[in-house]
Amino acid sequence: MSIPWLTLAIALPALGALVVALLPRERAELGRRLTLGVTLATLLLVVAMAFNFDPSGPRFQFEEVIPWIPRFGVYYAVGVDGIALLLIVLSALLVPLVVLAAWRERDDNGGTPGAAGSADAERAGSGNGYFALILLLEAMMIGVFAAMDVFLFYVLFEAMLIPVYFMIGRYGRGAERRRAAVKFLLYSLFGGLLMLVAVIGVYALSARSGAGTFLWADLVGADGALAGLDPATARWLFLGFFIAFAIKAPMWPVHTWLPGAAGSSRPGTAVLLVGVLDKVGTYGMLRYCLELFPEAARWFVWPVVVLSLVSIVYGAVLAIGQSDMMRLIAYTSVSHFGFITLGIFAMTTQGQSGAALYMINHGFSTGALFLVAGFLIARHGTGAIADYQGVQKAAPLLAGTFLVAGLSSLALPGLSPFVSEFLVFVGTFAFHPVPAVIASVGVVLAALYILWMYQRTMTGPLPPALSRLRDLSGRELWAVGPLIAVIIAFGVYPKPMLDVINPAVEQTMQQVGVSDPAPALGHVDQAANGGEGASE
Amino acid sequence: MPHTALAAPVITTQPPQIDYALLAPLLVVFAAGVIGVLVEAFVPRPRRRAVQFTLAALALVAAFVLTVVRVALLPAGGAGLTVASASIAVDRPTLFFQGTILVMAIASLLLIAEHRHGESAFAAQAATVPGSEEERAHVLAGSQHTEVYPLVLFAVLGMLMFPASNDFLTMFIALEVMSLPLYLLCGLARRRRLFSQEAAVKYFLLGAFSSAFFLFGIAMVYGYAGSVNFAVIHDTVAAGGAGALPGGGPLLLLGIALVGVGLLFKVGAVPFHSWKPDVYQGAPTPITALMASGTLVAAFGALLRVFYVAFGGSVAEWRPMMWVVAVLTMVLAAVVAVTQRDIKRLLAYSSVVHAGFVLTAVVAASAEGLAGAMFYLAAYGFTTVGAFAVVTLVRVHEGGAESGDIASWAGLGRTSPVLAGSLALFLLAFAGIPLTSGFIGKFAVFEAAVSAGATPLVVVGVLSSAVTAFFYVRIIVLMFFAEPAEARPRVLRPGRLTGAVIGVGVVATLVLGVFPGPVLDRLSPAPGAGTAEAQSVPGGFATTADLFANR
Amino acid sequence: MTPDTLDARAGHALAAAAEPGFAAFGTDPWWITLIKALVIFVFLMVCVILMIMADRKVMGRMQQRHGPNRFGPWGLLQSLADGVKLSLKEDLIPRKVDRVVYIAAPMISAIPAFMAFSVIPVGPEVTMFGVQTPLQLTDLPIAVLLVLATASIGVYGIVLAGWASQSPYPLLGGLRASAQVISYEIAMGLSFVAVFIYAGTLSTSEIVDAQRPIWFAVVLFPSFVIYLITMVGETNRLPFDLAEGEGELVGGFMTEYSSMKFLLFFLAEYVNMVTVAALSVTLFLGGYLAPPPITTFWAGANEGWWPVLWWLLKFLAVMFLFIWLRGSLPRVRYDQLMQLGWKLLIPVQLVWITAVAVIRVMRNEGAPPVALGAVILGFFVVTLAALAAWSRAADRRRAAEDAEHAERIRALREDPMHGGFPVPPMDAPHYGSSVPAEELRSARPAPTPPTDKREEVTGA
Amino acid sequence: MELYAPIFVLGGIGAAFVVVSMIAGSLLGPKRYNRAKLQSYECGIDPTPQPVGGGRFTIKYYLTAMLFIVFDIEVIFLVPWAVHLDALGVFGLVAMVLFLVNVSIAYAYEWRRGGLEWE
Amino acid sequence: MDPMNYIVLAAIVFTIGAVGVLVRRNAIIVFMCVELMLNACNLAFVSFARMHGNIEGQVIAFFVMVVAAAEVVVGLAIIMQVFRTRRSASVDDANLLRH
Repeated sequence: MSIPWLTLAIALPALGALVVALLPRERAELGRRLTLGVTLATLLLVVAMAFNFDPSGPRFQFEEVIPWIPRFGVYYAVGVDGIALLLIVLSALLVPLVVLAAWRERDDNGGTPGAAGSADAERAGSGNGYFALILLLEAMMIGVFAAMDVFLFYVLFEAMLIPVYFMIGRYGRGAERRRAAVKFLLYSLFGGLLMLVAVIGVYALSARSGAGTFLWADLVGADGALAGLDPATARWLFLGFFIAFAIKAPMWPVHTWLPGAAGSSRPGTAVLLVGVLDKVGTYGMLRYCLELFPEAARWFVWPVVVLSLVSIVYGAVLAIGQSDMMRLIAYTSVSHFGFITLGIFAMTTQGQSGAALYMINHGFSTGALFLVAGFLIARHGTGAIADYQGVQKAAPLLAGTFLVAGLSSLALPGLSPFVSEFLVFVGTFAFHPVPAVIASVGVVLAALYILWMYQRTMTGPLPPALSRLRDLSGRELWAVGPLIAVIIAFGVYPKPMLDVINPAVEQTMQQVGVSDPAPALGHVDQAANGGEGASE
Repeated sequence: MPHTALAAPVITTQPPQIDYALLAPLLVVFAAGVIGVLVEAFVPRPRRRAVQFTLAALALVAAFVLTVVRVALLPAGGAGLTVASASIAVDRPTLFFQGTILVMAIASLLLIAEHRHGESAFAAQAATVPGSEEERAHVLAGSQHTEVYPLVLFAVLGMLMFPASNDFLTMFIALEVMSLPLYLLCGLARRRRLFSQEAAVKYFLLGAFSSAFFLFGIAMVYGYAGSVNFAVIHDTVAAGGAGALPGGGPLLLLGIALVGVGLLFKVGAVPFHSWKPDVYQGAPTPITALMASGTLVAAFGALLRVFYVAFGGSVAEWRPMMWVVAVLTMVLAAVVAVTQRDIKRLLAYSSVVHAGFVLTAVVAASAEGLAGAMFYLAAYGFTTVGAFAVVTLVRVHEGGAESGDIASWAGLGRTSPVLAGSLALFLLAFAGIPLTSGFIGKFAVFEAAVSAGATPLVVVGVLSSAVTAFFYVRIIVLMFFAEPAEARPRVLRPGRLTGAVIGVGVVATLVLGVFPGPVLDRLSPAPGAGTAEAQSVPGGFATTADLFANR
Repeated sequence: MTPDTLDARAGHALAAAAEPGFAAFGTDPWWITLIKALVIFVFLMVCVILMIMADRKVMGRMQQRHGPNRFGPWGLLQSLADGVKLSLKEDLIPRKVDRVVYIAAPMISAIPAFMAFSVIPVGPEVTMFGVQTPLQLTDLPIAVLLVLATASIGVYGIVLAGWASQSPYPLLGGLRASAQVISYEIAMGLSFVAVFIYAGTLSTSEIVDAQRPIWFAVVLFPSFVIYLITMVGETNRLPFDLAEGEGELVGGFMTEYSSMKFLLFFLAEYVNMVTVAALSVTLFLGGYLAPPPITTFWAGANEGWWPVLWWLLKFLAVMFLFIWLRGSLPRVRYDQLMQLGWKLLIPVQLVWITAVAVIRVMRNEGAPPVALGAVILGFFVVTLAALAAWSRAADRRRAAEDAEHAERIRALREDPMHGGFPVPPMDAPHYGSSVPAEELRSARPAPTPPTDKREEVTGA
Repeated sequence: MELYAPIFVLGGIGAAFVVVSMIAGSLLGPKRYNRAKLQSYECGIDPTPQPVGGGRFTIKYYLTAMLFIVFDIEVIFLVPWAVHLDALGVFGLVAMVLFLVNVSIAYAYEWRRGGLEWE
Repeated sequence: MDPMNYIVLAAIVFTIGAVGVLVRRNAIIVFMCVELMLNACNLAFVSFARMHGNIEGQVIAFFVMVVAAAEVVVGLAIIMQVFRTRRSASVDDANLLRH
C-alpha cells in the first residue's frame, strides 16, 4: 500500500472543482483550461493506476479503509476490482472529451442573443459554473465506482444527482429543460430514498450481532454480516436496491425520465449521463444487488429478465419513432441497458462478462454518438431529424464519425460493442434460449433505427439551409477521435479488458452461488477471440 | 391518613439544597432578562438598543459557555444529576438540547438585532393602530421596541428549562415561560402588521388551548401516580399504579394522550399543526427563525423526556398513538406543502414534515432514537435558521416588506448567486440530499426506527421525503432555471449579522453533513449497545428511562 | 391510605381531626348555628340602619346642622322609614337593559356581603343555651381569604350592574368602581401579609388570640394605617366615592336602578362597611380582647360575655372613623385616587413587608441586637431616601409643569395673532377649526415630511 | 365541610332576604306605565351598545385589570409564605425577597413607561 | 362525598371549556373558555391531592393560577391590540392568513 491512487483520483477533480468554482466570472478562459488540465491529469493518474492493477492478484486492489462515522459503522472505504477499474477509466476518459466538446458552447438559456438583459444574464450564468460541476461530477463518479462501503456508495450515488440536476436544468438546452431536470431529480430521488430504506435495513440487520457495519467486505459472503438473512427480508431489501438501480439504469418502465433529460442536456452532459452515470445503476446491480442478496437475486432472475427484454424491444421501437436525435439516442440506450441487465441476470459467466464489457463499450459508442450529434446540433441549432438532410456532402468528416459511432452502437462486428453484445447473447442462450431469441429482435431493430437515422440526416440532397455547415474542427476531432479509436481498437482486441473483468465476474458468480450451465462454452476470451462471425 | 396530611402540610424546615453551578446558564439568562427590563425602564432611549443587544448577546454566550463547562461537572459513565428538589435534570441530553437551543438563540438574536437604516424587523410601536397617524409618527421618530430583547431572553429561558424539566410542574411552567413571550413577539412585525397581530392571536389562543390540554393531562397523570416527578411516575407505572387509586389505568392513558396533545402541539405535529403556517408567516422573520429552531428543539427535548422517562414503562400504550401522528404528520403536511405559494408558509409546512421525521425516532424508544432525534434537531435547527435568514433579505423593494411569494423569487440564482446558492443548500439539506446535515439526520432517525422494527413508518417517511423534495426542488428550479420575474424582488446586501448567520448555517449544514462523526459519537452510547434491548419488545423498554440518566 | 378512608361516613370525624385548632368549630348543633346566623343577620341589618342614621346625624353635627330628626326619638327611625319608602317605589326596569344580568347584579352584590361576616369573632367561647360555643359563626384555616373572596365577588355585582344598564354613566361608573376596588384590594391584601407573618395563621380566631400580648395595630402600625385607607377605598366611601360621584357620573353604576334593587346596592355597601370595620378590629385592634390597661386590673375582662362589649366598642370606633373621614375630607380626583393606590400604598407595603419579614427572621434566628438595629436603621434610611427622592421628583415635575404653563402663556402673549393678549387661540377646539389644537401647543417643528423613509407600514 | 356549612347558612338567610325583598318590592310598588320611564337615564343620547363586540372600554381599564392580576398573584404567593415564615426561615426570606425584587423590577418598568398614569 | 365526583366535575367543566373554545367565535370568550379549562385542571389537581394525601397538587394549583394570570395579561394585550385595529374580536374575521 503505497500510493492512495483512488483517493488521489477523487480528490484531484474535487479540488479542481473548488478552484474553478471560485474563479471570478471574467476568467472563463482560465477556468476552461484549468478544467481540461485537471481532467487530463486525472486521466493520466487513472491510467497509471490501471497499469498497476494486477489481474491475477486479489479481486480488490488499491484498498483504503478509514473510519468516517463510527457511530454507524461507516467507513471511507475505496477499492476496485476489474469492473470498477474499467468504469473508472471510462469516466476519466470521457470527461476530458466532454470538456473539449463543451469548449465553445454558449449558454443556452432561452434568451435571444443581442438583448442586453439576457446577455447580461448569460454572462452571469455561463462560464466556470458548468466546468466546476463537471469536475465535481467526475470526482463523484470515480468515488461511486470505487466505494467499498454501502453508505459511502449511497451518499455519492445520491449526491451525484445535484451536479447533474444543475447541469441539465441550468445549463441544458430547450424550453423543457426545467421540467426534465426536475423529473430526473425526482425519479432518482424517489429510487434513492427507497434504497435508503434498504440501506438502513442492511445496517440494522448487520447490527443483529455486535456493532453494525456498512463495509461491503464485512457484509457479503458466507460469514458476512448478512449471511443467513431470512429470504423474505432479503427480497424486500433487494427490491429497495434494485428499484433505485433500475431507475438509474434506466429500465422499462421507470426509464421515462431519460429521453427528456438527455434531450434537454448539452451533448456533453448527455454523454456523462448516459455514458457513465447510468452505468452506476447496472454496476450497482452487479455489485450490490447480486452480492449482498444472492438468494434474492436468484429468486428475481425471471422478472428482471422479462423487464430487460421489454426494455430492449420497447427502447428500440420507440427509438425508431423519435424525431429528435438526442431523444433517439437516449432511447437506444434504454434498449442497450436492457442487454446489460439481461447479461447480468442471465447468471452465466459469459453473460456477466459481456454485461460488464457492454457497460464500457456502450459508454464509448453512445458517447461518440452524443458528441457528434451535439456538434451537429451546435451548428444548426436544432435536434430535429427532419431539419437535416445530406449533411455528408457538406461535412464528410462529421458524417463519417457519426457513421462509425452509429455502427458501433448497432454492434457491427469489428467494433467493440459487438464483443460485448455477442457475449451477452451467448450467456443468455446458455441460461435459456427464449430470452436470447427475443433479445435478438433488438439487434435487428438497432440496425433499423441507426441506419434510418443516418439515411435521413446524412444522405440525400443538401438543402441550401445546410450548405454552409462547417465540418468538424480540430478541437472537435480531438474530442471524438479518441473514442472512435478506442472503439475500433477494442473491437479488434478486447482481451485486455476481458482479462481484467473475468476474475471479478467469477468472484461474483461464486458469491451469488451460481455456476455456468453444464455444457460450458470454454473460456470466454477464446470465444471472443474466435468470435469473428463465429456462432455456436 | 390523607386528611391529616392535608391539614398539616409538611413545611420542611430543611431548606432545599440547590447546586447553583448546575443551574448557572438558566440563572444567567434569567438575570439578563430581568436586567433587560430594568434597562428598558432606566436607560435613555437612544442607547437602549446597544445596551440591550450587548446584554442579551453576552448572556447567551455566557450561558453557552457554562453549558459546555457543565459537561465536565457530570459524573462519569453517562449518569446525570438533578437539581432543586429534583425538578431540573442535568444530564447529557439536557446539556445537548440546551447547547443547541443557545446556539440557535444566538443566531436568531443576530437576526433580531439586524438593523438597516435604523429599522429592525419589529414594529416601531406595537401599541399603535396599524395605519394610524400615531403609527406614522412613531415610524418617523424612529421608535423601536427594545423590549424584544428581554422577551427573547425569557423565551430562551423557557426553552432551556423545557427539555431539562424533571417533573411536570416545572415543565408546565417552562412551557409557559417559553410561550408567553413568543406570543407577544409574534405580534411585533414591522410590516404587514395585521398579519402579525393575527398570527399572535392565533398562536396565543391555540397555544393556550393546547397548554390547557397539557395541564389536564398532567392532572390525570398526577391522579394516577400521586406525583408529577418523572422518576416517581416511571416507578408507579412499573408498579402498576399508586396505592390511593387502584385501577387508575384509564387515568394514565388519558394523561398520556392529553400530555401528548400538548407537546405535539408545540412540536407542530398533524393534527395539531394548524397554527404553524399562520404563525410562521405572520411573525417577524427573526422570531420565526427562533421558533422554528429553538422552540422545536425544546419541544422535542421535552417530548422525548416525557415519553422516554415518565412514560418509558408504557411504551406499548403510547406507541400506536405516535405511529398514527407520525404518519399523519409526514403525509398530510408534505401534501399540503406542495400547494404553498409563500416561502414562509412553505418552510412552516416543511417544519411540520420534519417534526414527523423526528417523531419516527421518538417511536423507536431506544438509545438510537434519542441520539437520532437529537442530531436531527441540531442539524435542522442550523439549516432552518439559515433559511429564514435568507428570507429576511429578499424584499419587494428596497426598504419594503419581505417578498414571500415564491413566484417572485424566480431568477434569484442569476442575480444573487451566493444567496440563492446558500438557500439552495439549505433546501437540499431539508430534502435530505447526502453530504448535507439533513441526510445524516434523516439517516439517524430512520435507522433508529428500523432498528426498533418500525420499518413501515420509515417507508412512509421516505415516500413523504420524496414529496417534500418536490417542493424544495421547485424553489431551486425557480431560482436557478427560471427567468427573473418582471417585478423582481430586491435582494438586500446581507448585513454583518445576517451574513454571519447565513454563513454559520452553511458551514454547519456542510460540516454536519460530511463529518457528523464527532457529534454523533457524543450523543449516544457505543453503537449497538442499545439495540439489543430495543429489539426485545416490549419489556426491554423499561430501560428507555435510563437514557436520560437522571433518576 | 385506602379508599375507604375517604368514605363519606368517616368524613365527619376526619374533618374534626383534620383542622387542629378548629375543634371548637363545626361541631355546633344545627339550631345553635341557625341562631348565630340569624343574630348576625339581624345585627348586620340593624347596624346598617343605624349606620345610615348615624352617618346623617353625625355629618349634620359636623356641618353645624341637625340632621334627620323627624321620625322616632331623635329621628332614629328615619332610615327605617326611608327603607320602607324605597321598597314601595315603582320597580322600573329600563327597556334596553340586559334583564337577567340587571336583576342578578344587586343580588350578586348583596349576598356575599352577608357571608363575609360569618368568620368575624365577636367573643370567646361562651355557654349558650347550655351549649359551649364560640361567639363566631365559624372559623376556617383560610378565614381571612374568605373575606377577601367575598369582597371580590361583590365587585362583579358592581361591574355587571354597570354593564347591564346599557347606558354610559352606569358603565363608566361600574368600571371606575371596579378599577378602584381592585386597585385597593391589592394594597389591602398586602397589608394583611404583615399580620399573617406575626400570627402565623389565616384563621380569624387565632389571629385574635395572637394579639393577646399586644395589638397588631401597634406593632404593625403602617399596615394598620394602610388598611384603614384601603378600607375606605374598598367600600367606595368618601373621600374615595368616585364611582358614584354625582357631579360626574350621576349615580354611578346605580343610575338605572330604582326601588328595592337600589336599596340592595345601598345595603350591600353598608354591610361591606360593617364587614371591613369588623375585620380591622379582628386583625389589628385585638378583636374581642379587652383593651390592655383594663386587663391589668380586671382579670375577668376577657371572660364570659364581656368581650362582646369590647368588640362592639372598637367596632363602633372604626365606624365612627368612616363618618368622620366623610365629614372632613374632600373627594379626591380619580387620577389622584389611583396614584395613591398604585404609586404610594403598594411600594410602601412592599418595603414594609420586607422589613417585617427580615426583622422577624433575624429575631427567630437569634441575630444580635446590633445587627437588628442596623437593619432597622437601614430600612429607615432607605425609606427616607426614597421619600426624599420622590418629593424631589415631584417638585421637579411640578416645576416643569409650571415652566411649561408659563411658556404656553408666553407663547400666547407673543403670538401676534392675538395682539399679545391671552385670548383663546382661534383654532382651539370648539372653534370649528379643522386644525387640531395640539399642533400649536407643541413647540417642536412638525415632523419632516416623509421623503426617503416612506414605507408601507401596514398593508395586508 | 362542617366548617363551611354555617357560611352557607348565613348566605342562605341573606339570599332569602334579598330574593323576598326584591319580589316584595316589585309587587308592592305601583305600576304606572310611561314610555319615558323605561328610557335609560340619558339626556337624549342613545343608549350605548354592548361593550363586548362594540367595545368602548378604555384601554386603561384593561391595563388596570392586568396590573391587578399581576399583583394579586403576588399576594397569592405572599400569603402562604407569610403564614409559614417562621418555619421557612432564612431560605424562605431570601426566596421571597428575590421574588419581590423581580416583581418590583416589573413594577418599576411599568411605572417608568407610564403604565401608572391616569387621565 | 366521594372525591371522584370532583374529578368528574372537573372533566365536565374542562369539556365545556374545550367545546366553548371550538364553537365560540369571539376571541375574548374563547379565551375565557381556555381559562375555564385551566380552572378545571386546578379542581382536578386539588381533588387528586386530597385523594393522595400530599400537597403537590395544591402547589401545582397555585402555579397554574399564576400561569393563568400571566396568560390573561399577555392574551388580553394581544386581543385588545387586534381588536383596536379591526374593531372586532371575532376570530372569524381574522382570516388574512389563509393562504
